[in-house]
Amino acid sequence: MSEKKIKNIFVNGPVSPEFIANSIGNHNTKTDIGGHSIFLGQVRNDEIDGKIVSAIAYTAFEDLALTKMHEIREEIFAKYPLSCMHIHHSLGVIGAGEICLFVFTSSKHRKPAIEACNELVERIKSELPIWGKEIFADETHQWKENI
Amino acid sequence: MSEKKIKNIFVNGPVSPEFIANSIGNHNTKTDIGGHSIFLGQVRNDEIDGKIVSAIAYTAFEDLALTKMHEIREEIFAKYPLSCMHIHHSLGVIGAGEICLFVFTSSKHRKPAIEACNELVERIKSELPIWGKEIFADETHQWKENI
Amino acid sequence: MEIEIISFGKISEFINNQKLSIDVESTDDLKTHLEKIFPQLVGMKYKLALNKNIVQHNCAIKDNDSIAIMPPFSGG
Amino acid sequence: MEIEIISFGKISEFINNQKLSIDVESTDDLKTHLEKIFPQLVGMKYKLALNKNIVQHNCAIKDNDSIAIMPPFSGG
Repeated sequence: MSEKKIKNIFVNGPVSPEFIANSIGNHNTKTDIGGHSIFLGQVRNDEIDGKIVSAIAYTAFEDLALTKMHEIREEIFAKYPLSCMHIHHSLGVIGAGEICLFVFTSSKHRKPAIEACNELVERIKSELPIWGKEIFADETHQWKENI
Repeated sequence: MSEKKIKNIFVNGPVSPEFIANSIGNHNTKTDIGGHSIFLGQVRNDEIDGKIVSAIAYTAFEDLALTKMHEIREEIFAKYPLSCMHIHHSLGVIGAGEICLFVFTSSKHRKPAIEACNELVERIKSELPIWGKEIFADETHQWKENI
Repeated sequence: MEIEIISFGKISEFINNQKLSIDVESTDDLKTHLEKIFPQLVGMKYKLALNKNIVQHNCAIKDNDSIAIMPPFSGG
Repeated sequence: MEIEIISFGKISEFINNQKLSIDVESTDDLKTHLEKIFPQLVGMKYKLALNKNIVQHNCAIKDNDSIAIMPPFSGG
């Protein structure tokens, strides 16, 4: 693994559209980029046994998650010719309709960005120690499980 | 084909990050959406025979492009369980580093949005009558070819 | 008969949009004719659209039809 | 010896973060012990992390080690 600094991926609260716009806009000086691929996870108001999810409260084992994300980042950079990779995941209570995950990859030609983005989303969901507690309108809850 | 109105996809000039943010933000009332997939095409300053591309001027056979895009849209909606699909393509002169294509799909679970977005990008590039003229710093040009 | 010619992309650099008085029966006939008067088309990949429909196989042409001459697409 | 226990997700609802005075040699020993004192763990899928490394196979445990007990991940 390289000596690169471990980057934080966690943000408190939802990822705002303005944050995303800003992140996109920051790439307009990188004129060797031809394609950006973005995935956004949004909290759904699922109905479970007649109750509606109004929010998800995210917690993480942050140290371990950041170390693991660093490994994943290095592996994806080694596998695909990417110009940039940015990952942001929410912690805390995220309401239905709000964005909780922002994965953003860029490359000269479109395919590496698209494939890396997809692979990152899969690995973030399966390998990072993050937990979502689905909070119902009546303040009961259940723990989300990724399937 | 359905009777739905043919939507315009063309915008004059680059797609701005603020426009993208606005489009993302408009989905926060659609609380059955769990994943958004976005592809952005950005103009590259490629070097061709020692000359640097400073911009691409896009023109289209607009009527035919919109009719074809309508067909593609209907086919993709029939193939994938999508909540939303938004396509914007620039016309006119787009400088290196600026965004000329914005494809945005949303679905309950992530996979349909991701797959539909990829398929849309491929079809837009191969099936829409749009042409890019690469303009060099010295004001000479060459016509872009999608490979 | 008279047909309308519209051209795009690099083809628009040597074929202007124009009315053409010509006697052709089909898009294949028209191609042969176009390649005679615009030899730059020979060996170039291009497609025709007849009244805003992409021509997939030989089609009949009528008076006042509109024909688009299109080089390979390069959007996105 | 003394080890530190930290727990996450739904497991944090019945196992508090705590110091545990216990004699175990390995993570497999510890699992057996934990499932005895916290029977809710039995039949639940969970992973351990030893000093912030996910335990893939049985590992030795030393005094003052920190052990995380983690239910299936559900980020994103």
